[in-house]
Amino acid sequence: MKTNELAARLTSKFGEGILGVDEFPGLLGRVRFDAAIASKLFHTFRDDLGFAHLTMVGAIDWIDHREVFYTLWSDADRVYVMLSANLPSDAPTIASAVPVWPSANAHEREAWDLVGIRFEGHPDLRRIFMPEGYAYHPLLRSFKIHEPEDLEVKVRSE
Amino acid sequence: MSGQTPLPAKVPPASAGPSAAIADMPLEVIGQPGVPFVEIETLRAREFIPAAKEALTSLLKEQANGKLIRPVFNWAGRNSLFPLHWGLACCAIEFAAAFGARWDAERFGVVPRSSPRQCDLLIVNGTVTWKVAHKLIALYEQMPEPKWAIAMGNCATGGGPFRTAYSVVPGVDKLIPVDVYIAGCPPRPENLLDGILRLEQLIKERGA
Amino acid sequence: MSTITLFSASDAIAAFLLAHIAYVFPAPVKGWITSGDVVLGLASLIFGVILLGASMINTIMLIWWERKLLGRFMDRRGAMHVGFAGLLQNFADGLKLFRKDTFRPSKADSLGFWMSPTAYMVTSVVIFGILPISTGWNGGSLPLTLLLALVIFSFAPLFIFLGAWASNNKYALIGGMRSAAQMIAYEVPILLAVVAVVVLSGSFNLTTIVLEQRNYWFWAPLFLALIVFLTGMLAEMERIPFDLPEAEAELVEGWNTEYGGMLFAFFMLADYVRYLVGSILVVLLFLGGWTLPTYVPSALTSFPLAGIFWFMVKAYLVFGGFVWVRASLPRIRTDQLLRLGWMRMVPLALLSVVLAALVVAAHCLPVLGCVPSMGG
Amino acid sequence: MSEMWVNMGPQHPMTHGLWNLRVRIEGEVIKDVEPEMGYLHRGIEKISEDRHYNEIITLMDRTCYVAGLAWEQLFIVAAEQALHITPPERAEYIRVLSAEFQRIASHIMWYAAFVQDIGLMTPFLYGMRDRDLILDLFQSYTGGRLTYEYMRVGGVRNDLPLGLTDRCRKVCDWLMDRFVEYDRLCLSSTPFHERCDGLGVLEAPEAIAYGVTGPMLRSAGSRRDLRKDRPYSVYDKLQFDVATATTADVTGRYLVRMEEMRQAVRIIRQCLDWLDDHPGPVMAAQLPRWLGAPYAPVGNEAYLLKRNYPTGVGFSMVEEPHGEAGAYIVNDGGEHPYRVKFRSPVLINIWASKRYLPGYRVADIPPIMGSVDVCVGECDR
Repeated sequence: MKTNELAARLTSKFGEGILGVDEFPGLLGRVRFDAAIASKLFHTFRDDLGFAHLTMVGAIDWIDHREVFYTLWSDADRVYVMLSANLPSDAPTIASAVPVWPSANAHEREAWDLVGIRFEGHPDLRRIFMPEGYAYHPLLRSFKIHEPEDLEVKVRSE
Repeated sequence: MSGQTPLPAKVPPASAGPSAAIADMPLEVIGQPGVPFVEIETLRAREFIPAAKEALTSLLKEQANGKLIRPVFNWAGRNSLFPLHWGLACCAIEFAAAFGARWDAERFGVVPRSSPRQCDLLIVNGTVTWKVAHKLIALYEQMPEPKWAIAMGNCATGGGPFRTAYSVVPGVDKLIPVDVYIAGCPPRPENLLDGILRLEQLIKERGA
Repeated sequence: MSTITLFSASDAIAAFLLAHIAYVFPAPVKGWITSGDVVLGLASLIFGVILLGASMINTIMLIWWERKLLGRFMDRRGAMHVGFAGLLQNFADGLKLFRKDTFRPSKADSLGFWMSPTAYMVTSVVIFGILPISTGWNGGSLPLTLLLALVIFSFAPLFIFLGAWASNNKYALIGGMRSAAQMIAYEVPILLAVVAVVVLSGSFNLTTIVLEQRNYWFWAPLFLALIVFLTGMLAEMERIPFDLPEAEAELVEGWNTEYGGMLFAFFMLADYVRYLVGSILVVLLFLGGWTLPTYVPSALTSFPLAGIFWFMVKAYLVFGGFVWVRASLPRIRTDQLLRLGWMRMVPLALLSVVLAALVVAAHCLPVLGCVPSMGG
Repeated sequence: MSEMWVNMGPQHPMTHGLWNLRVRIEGEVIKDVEPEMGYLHRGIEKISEDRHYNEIITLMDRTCYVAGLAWEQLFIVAAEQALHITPPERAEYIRVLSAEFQRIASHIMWYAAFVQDIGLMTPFLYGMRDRDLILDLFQSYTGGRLTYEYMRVGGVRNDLPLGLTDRCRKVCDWLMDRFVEYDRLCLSSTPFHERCDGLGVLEAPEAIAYGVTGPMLRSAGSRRDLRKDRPYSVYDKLQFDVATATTADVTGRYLVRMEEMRQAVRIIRQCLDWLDDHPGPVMAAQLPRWLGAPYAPVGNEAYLLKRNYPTGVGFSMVEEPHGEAGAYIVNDGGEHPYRVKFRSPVLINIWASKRYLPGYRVADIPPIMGSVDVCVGECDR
């Protein structure tokens, strides 16, 4: 499968939901999609396009918006593809991929913990690395690592 | 023990042995002519109690000054340091290597135990995060006295390369008292053994 | 073999001591002190102290022997810097544990927590006391020594479970339950293997059993029973591959997780006394006790304390075998352990009893020549 | 007995690191598990945003402390892609050589820890002994036993010293003998099979759904190996087989790792032959000036003026000893990466324990979790 083939198939199915399919070094391509069609898109990729492996879910804070990306692997085509969706910074919410790929569970908890993305439909969206009750999402650009933070106080008071 | 009993009619024969002779002889007879050997034996027996008392008193006095038993226990304590068997991060691998065939820390009597109740040495071998901090304190407090702590590696000493990170305790001495710091990232097993030997030296000098 | 026995020696020591102490006291006290009862009492005390000291020193030497042997199996050297070749290492460990804080977790049951290590220790040392080690070292030639030893040996799960329950720790509780299940399961094959020995020797008296082995040691006709007994002893002693109650990988330290300081030292020492007792039982029942084969030159068996010496050599070699097993086998699981016990060991033990009966019968066949002392 | 929750960790001999496995047991049977991570979360992704590219390599060694060179390679592949730099071929071969040696060292470490979990004590010492030989090799050309800081963006820091290839060959021969010994110690013993056969079964479709990778996936019969499927570096020029097993249990994972070590020796021998025949530079000639300096003075304004940063993204997936590790680097043209995201295979492999642990016994947890090969450093990052 080539990148433009993929673009054609996706656009014919989702139309406006697909914002674009870019070339990406080392990957089949990067599919930029609207967060509203996330759930359907995941099912399409797993069931119709054969991307059974979800290898990575991550998030980037671009200050004015946040980006969630998923990388998928297809055993048949031996390629990776990246899905990416932009979310508004004030309400970073997207449908969870756990019903489609159970492996997304830990990844999405990590993305929630570090970047503060809300995954709707996630069975157990708690922090995974930082202690429960920690006030920040440390991988946001606004979080400066040199600043003293109240985690120390919190842990000591426990 | 005063002398209400009458004097014996005859001096017992020497062949009867000291115990038979002493058995039926009042103490006042001793010292009279004719019983020289018995006298010596008895005197020895009589002096035994005050001598023993004095020896015991001086022994207790020395013990109270910490000259007698304490060095023995000090020797025992410093030669049998059981570290807690737990791995935090990178240094745990070198910690394990120190118990491998090449370095073999058991030569010095260092045997890791898994339960903090049976340990006297907490080797903090790696980065301590705030999430694990209170567990580390709990482990340290579960160890019975006397106990020591070694901060192994730069992370435990001062945060190391992760000092600026939001989740890392910059130095384990903020949580528990540390006796020996070992530099290195990670320290080689020799360094760990050297640290343990330095701790032994410290115990010898400072007392437990 | 000299006629001095351990008890006559302690009797002589007691009489000597009392006779000299009696100097100090006036006549009526003197007479009472040197009387037979007091001498007997003191002699028993001395006897006990000697036994205790012997068991402790042997235990500590056994730990040293295991550590050095294990070190060599593992391509390293073991303890070597404290004392010559690390001989003092275990004394240091013991003294250190003696000085450590002895404490009780706040939610632990007080009575059980304190009692179980002590009781475990006492019962273990008592078994050592009643086992004959040579014709002289003989804690009393009771007719049922073997049964008594095995009965006391099987007290252990009770105290272990008590201690495990009392320490109010989940790991300890699981370890205690495993320990109880395993020890009770392996009583049966052990007793059956012992029955084979008893059938062949015709006595429950350990001294008689050893003396019955003057023609041949029992391991040859009772090889099956020996295997069953060794396996059962490994399980009773909770050593790898049957050390599930202390399985370090899943149950931190097993039933002694919450024990530290002196109480832990009690458990540890009692464990090793039990290892010693297990090795001694193997030597007594199957390896001819303190006797050596007749073709061994008499120079090797006629020096003073030769019996004790050869006995201890055998016992330490048997324990070396246990260490070898520890160095080369992984630990198995509880269900597998119980299955092994009930479905393999018990039939084997029954078979060995039958074999023992056949051996006894064979002795009475006219072809082989009847040996009257065999089989009673 | 009623059900109870048992905490296994963070200080527990089973965990081999800082994590906590909460287990709900009924008697000795596991009903449910709940892994808890994050006790070693050191914020490596955040620190990386404040570091120069070559300085992040320092963190990579510490991310996975048993497979430092594999993680260096992971980062380097992504960073070179993000910065549009091509390393010389000799450097690639040295990287593969290092990564494969690291794979053997990591698997031996796994072997040592795993056999200790099932109660075998001696092989732990044997494993540590043989691993030290590989660490000695690393030490002779990188200078470090555990943390190397050896690979650089654009190549490797220094060439191999004289005579190293012959030493490597000797070590390879020694290791091949030792692998036979390891197998004899484990596979020929009945208790080992009693403890390991049929435990922790995770069949391939479930393993894929739960994202499990590496030897755990290959033990279920899958032939997925990124070195074959999506060759990075020079793996497409090297001959090797993908180690697989069919039983999907603990023994299968053991067999896969043992075979992987043998295949790694095979790869190493090819690399050594190539390296002997092809001397050359180990650092790219056309490096950006700010990368050429080994320790760029970050914050120096005069220096910053001369910069000519490319922008780009780098994405790499590497077959690390524990599984598939991934890195995604966003380079916005600054001195430091804008965002670095790593995929840890161990995190997902541990996570899937919710699937493969229930139904077994408490005594089976150490062998099953031991067969996962846990390295908490990369799990928590």
